[in-house]
Amino acid sequence: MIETVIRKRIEILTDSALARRVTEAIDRAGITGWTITPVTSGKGRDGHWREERVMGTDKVFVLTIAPQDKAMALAEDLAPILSSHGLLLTMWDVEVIRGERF
Amino acid sequence: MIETVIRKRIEILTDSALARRVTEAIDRAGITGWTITPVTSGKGRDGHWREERVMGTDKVFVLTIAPQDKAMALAEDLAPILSSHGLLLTMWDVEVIRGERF
Amino acid sequence: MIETVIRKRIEILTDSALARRVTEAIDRAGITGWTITPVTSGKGRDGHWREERVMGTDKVFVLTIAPQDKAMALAEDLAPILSSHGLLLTMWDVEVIRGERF
Amino acid sequence: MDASVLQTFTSPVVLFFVLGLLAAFARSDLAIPEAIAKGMSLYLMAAIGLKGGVAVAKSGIDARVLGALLIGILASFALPLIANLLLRTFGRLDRINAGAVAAHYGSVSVVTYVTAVEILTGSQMAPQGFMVAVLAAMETPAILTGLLLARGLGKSSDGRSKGELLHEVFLNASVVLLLGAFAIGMIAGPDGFAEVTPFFEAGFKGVLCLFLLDMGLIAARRIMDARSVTWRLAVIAIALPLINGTLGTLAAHAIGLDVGSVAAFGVLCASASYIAVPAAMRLALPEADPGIYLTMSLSVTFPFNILINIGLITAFASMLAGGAAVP
Amino acid sequence: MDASVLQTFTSPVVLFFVLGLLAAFARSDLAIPEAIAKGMSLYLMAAIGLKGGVAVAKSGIDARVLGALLIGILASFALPLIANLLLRTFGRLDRINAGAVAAHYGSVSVVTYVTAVEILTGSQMAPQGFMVAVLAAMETPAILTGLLLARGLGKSSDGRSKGELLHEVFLNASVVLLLGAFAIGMIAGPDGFAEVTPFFEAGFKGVLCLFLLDMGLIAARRIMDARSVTWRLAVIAIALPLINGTLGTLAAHAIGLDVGSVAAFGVLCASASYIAVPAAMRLALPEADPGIYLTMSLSVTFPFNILINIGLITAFASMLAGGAAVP
Amino acid sequence: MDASVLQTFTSPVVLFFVLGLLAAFARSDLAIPEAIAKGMSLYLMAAIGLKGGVAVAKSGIDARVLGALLIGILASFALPLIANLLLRTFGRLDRINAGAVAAHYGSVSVVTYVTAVEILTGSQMAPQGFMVAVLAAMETPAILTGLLLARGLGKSSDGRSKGELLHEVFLNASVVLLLGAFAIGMIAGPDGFAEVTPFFEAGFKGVLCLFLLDMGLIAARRIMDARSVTWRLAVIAIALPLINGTLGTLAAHAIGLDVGSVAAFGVLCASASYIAVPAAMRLALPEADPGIYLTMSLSVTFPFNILINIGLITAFASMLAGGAAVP
Ligand SMILES: Nc1ncnc2c1ncn2[C@@H]1O[C@H](COP(=O)(O)O)[C@@H](O)[C@H]1O
Ligand SMILES: Nc1ncnc2c1ncn2[C@@H]1O[C@H](COP(=O)(O)O)[C@@H](O)[C@H]1O
Ligand SMILES: Nc1ncnc2c1ncn2[C@@H]1O[C@H](COP(=O)(O)O)[C@@H](O)[C@H]1O
Ligand code: NA
Ligand code: NA
Ligand code: NA
Repeated sequence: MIETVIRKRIEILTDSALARRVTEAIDRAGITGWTITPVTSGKGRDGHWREERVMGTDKVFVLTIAPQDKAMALAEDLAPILSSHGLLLTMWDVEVIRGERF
Repeated sequence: MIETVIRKRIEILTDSALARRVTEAIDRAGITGWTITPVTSGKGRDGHWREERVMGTDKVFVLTIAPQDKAMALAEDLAPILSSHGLLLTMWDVEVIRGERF
Repeated sequence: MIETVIRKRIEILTDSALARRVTEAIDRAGITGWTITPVTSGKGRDGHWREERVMGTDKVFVLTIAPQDKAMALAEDLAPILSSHGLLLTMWDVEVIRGERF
Repeated sequence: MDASVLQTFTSPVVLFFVLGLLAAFARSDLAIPEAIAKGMSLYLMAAIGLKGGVAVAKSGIDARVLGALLIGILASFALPLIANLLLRTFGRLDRINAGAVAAHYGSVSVVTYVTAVEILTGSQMAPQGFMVAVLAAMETPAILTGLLLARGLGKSSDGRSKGELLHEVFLNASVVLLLGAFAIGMIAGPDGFAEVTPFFEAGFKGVLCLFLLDMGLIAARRIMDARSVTWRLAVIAIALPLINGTLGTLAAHAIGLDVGSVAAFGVLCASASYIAVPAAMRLALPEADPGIYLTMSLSVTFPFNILINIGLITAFASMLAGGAAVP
Repeated sequence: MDASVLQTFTSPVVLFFVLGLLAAFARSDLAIPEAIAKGMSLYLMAAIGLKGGVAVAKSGIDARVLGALLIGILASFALPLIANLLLRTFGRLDRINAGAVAAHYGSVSVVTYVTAVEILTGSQMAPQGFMVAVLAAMETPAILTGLLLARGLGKSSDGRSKGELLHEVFLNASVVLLLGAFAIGMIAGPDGFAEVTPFFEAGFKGVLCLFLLDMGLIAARRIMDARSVTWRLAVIAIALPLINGTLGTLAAHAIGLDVGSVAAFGVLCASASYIAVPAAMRLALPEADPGIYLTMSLSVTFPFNILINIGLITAFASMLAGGAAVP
Repeated sequence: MDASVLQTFTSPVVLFFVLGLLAAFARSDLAIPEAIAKGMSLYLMAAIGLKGGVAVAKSGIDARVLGALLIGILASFALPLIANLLLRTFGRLDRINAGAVAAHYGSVSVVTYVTAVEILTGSQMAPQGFMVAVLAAMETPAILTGLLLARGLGKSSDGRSKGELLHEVFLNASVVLLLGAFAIGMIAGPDGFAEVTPFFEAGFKGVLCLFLLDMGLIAARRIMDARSVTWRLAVIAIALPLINGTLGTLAAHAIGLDVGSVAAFGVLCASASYIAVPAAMRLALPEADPGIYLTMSLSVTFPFNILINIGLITAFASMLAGGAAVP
């Protein structure tokens, strides 16, 4: 029977222009890594947008797996700019194998 | 200490041709927004498919964050066409910051 | 009121060159299907990488929905190669509609 | 007939298609990124639209043009009826799937048409420019017939009105781009077109090569994964292009078109859509199985048309025109 | 004046832009994959950079070139002040958003410039090659003025130093590619450029057609979803290109440039950035609303410039040059 | 020698590579979308395959061709042995990583070859068309040697048979496309190729410019993030192209090839794969560290070959041919 441990999975939707701000915060929180996945389009209070990479207003998901405490540190770190920078942050518990890596 | 609230995260895998059907249902349920992410390929009972954007049979993920009641309303709304339209719907609880937005 | 059942959602980050190894394992575990989504870039212990499809070192997410037992069988099957092949596996419980399909 | 067929097999365009088929059957991982494939398909449609519009700007619109448009629209409405009959009887398909497949065979394949034009031009039988307008006109009527066959006059399954659906169908990307570029070609005329010739004309054949390479890969991969297509359906996917091609060639000959346009019209009737119609079917008949209609049109009919039927139709059109088979 | 305007409307380049607008307004699903759009934009910038560099390699650098660079940089620094005034008073915008919008109108739009060059060349008034260097020089100064207007001399909201920000702004992709290709054109010279002419010159106009098709689609779709743009802001988005275009044309005429370069400089001043500046604003002023600045620059000013203002500015420049309106 | 080196540095192709390096080192955000990069790489392989096939259709296959193929295959099998020795001793690498790196240096880099051909052609020393077949033949044998060195004759770590693996390796995209296009070129011949010349020939050099821009960006970014490459490995990544290039040039001269083909063969031996082999290593040796083999081949050897070694090898081949250094 393999062993799994519980970690937080955090996903942050951000303008791609601001992705480096987010990944720097992840590095600051001492988390081991992150992964960026593409986003096609979306709708929020600002109305609908589409793939707008040409205009630099496209978005990406930054996701990271971290232990509870570091995840909280990251959320605290990002909280002040969530609204001003239009970030969307969700997190939940996941099971991971090889938990010592995160 | 920042405060988080619990919301449902719903992800719906759909043919891109049908994505507008899904986002209209999200709007009807009174949910504030949605995000579409790309899908590369997959396998289900119909056999394997690949990136087939040329043929209009490619798929996307539509994801939305909503309070429990609206999430359920959305699921009820989509339930009748899930099978006929070949949609795949999963949902789970997530923590969000700035919960008043959803 | 629609009925939902609980299933495991498993997401595996893998080099795209190795994706077939993973999907074959999913098929072996008797799971009904899987979906592949693209990944843009990431950082782990190996340093930062970017879209490197030209060089065959790009990555993808393979995700699959399965009942608890099959999910565990899959995790057992993949465990020995997780480290050697640099895979990252997370899983969590989700609610699905039309649960008989999974 | 042999000459046309041979002509086909030394054309780089067709050879790249064959390369795609072989690579996929050998399970090579060769693949064209989807954004590139989509971009090439937009390029091809813009280019043939422009060229057709410029040609019509030169030649003007006359009774022959209107006649060709008319039989094109009629064919697109009517051909699904033949397909439906075969599919319901010999093919043993249910009503929904038969209607969906039938719509594909009434509509047309842009790439089949373009390949035929390249081959015809190589044999000094270039079709008239207005045939591009005929191509565009034939894309959508078949969708209506297919829907009527599948569902009668009722509402669609998810309660959307027919009006909304038709809007989506008639403004689909390929119709808009083809007709838009056609109009631009007519407005800009030969002079305006001259400025963009290096891009839209000189590059055309090369892009078509790479696009057909991709089509070969997709067609072969799809048939290897196919589950829903029975041998009966495969037979129909070969019979329909033969039947429709013959009928189309005869009709175009009857209204007095030149030999190249006759062959081109035959190819249009013989071809089956695999872009506009599948997308429309996902919207309008989501219960129909794409495994059936895509595999039939893309993996059986399309290769059959490219590799064999274009040659046959060309030879038949030449014969009707009283000539011997092409040199 | 009418002639220039007509000239505009039979150019395939502009017609494809109109097709994009119409298709989006009719809610067609026509779309260009984003990777293709990005690729075309890189191609266009590399091509105009190269061409400009080769032209300067031939003509050399003289006082006229330096003069043009100087007024370009000055204009980019100063024009946001006019915009800011209008936006804060008549436009009723707050300080942050006014500064962000103002930066767009001081900077330039590469595609507007390129379209103007095509139209001017079609009227035998091709601007000088060094204008590409002016274009590149005008991209970024406006960003500084906009930031100062929005935020004064303080730190940015997320505590990053201005230095870091400037690094990101000045090394943005389009500046680097434009100036890099310009330098390559100067080093390789006419001989080196000859080898790559078929790709970078022959294909240019065709690529521009497809790129403007995409811009039309995006501009129209954005305005249909727009919420934040009031009628006051829409008026400003038309007034600014008229004002800035007039000022720019006069300034360039005053320093004695040829008529084509005068018109090109007028168009540069009239144009509003929708690539480099929005990206910089997301970094530097994330609180500003992209719904305002993108819709104004992309969906109002850009089409106004392409369809009308390039013609007006050309006619004005011809008038200043003492000639009658262009034939 | 200086002349060849200078020739290198005024070629737009090389200048775009340098631009990419500089932009990445300056931390600009310039980037080519991956779909475009992939599309360009497919285009380049199809184009050189076609050109080579057409050339062989003209010249026929003779003993010289077979000789070149033979030494190519031998070199690809044997060169990893030299690399492995250096890596295990001076480089201090473990067995798995040494084998993986060695495979890269036995195999070849398509883009290095193509760049060399452009530079050689510019100096009136175009290599023979059949060298494309040699290129394709050299891609995979080195993978076998590398695997044997890393793992001996045993099974792969995840229990897959060698047969399955070889299938994946030998049908990898670049081999299939190169050889397929080569065959199409041979079948279609000069006449068939003429139709697609504007696309595959005229655009070639321009596409190569943009592709090398991307390679420069990727190579420089990778080296800035690199952690696993020691100074010892960096030295080896410079020494190997010098050693292999010298051996290859001598061997090709010995079998009596013309000076252009001798230099081209030298470059093939000097070059290290960064497409086919890395993908094969992820499958076959997933435990090996891509941070080592990609950084060595892509960020050290590739730029060294493009900027310096092609010039050196050309001069050496000219010297062997008894001529003075190229004019
Ligand atoms: N903590 C993490 N959270 C999310 N993704 C990660 C994390 N660690 C590693 N990754 C991803 O896994 C890849 C390989 O990581 P590694 O094996 O540590 O080099 C990275 O490139 C990231 O995309
Ligand atoms: N409830 C939601 N669920 C999922 N995504 C959302 C939601 N609300 C907003 N978004 C995403 O966040 C982006 C910005 O939202 P907003 O800040 O409300 O304009 C949108 O374009 C969507 O992609
Ligand atoms: N168990 C599963 N896990 C993840 N994705 C699935 C699963 N089953 C089906 N899918 C996805 O849903 C699509 C349609 O499935 P189906 O309706 O079974 O043909 C497939 O192509 C997959 O992308
Ligand atoms: Na048809
Ligand atoms: Na301006
Ligand atoms: Na080598």
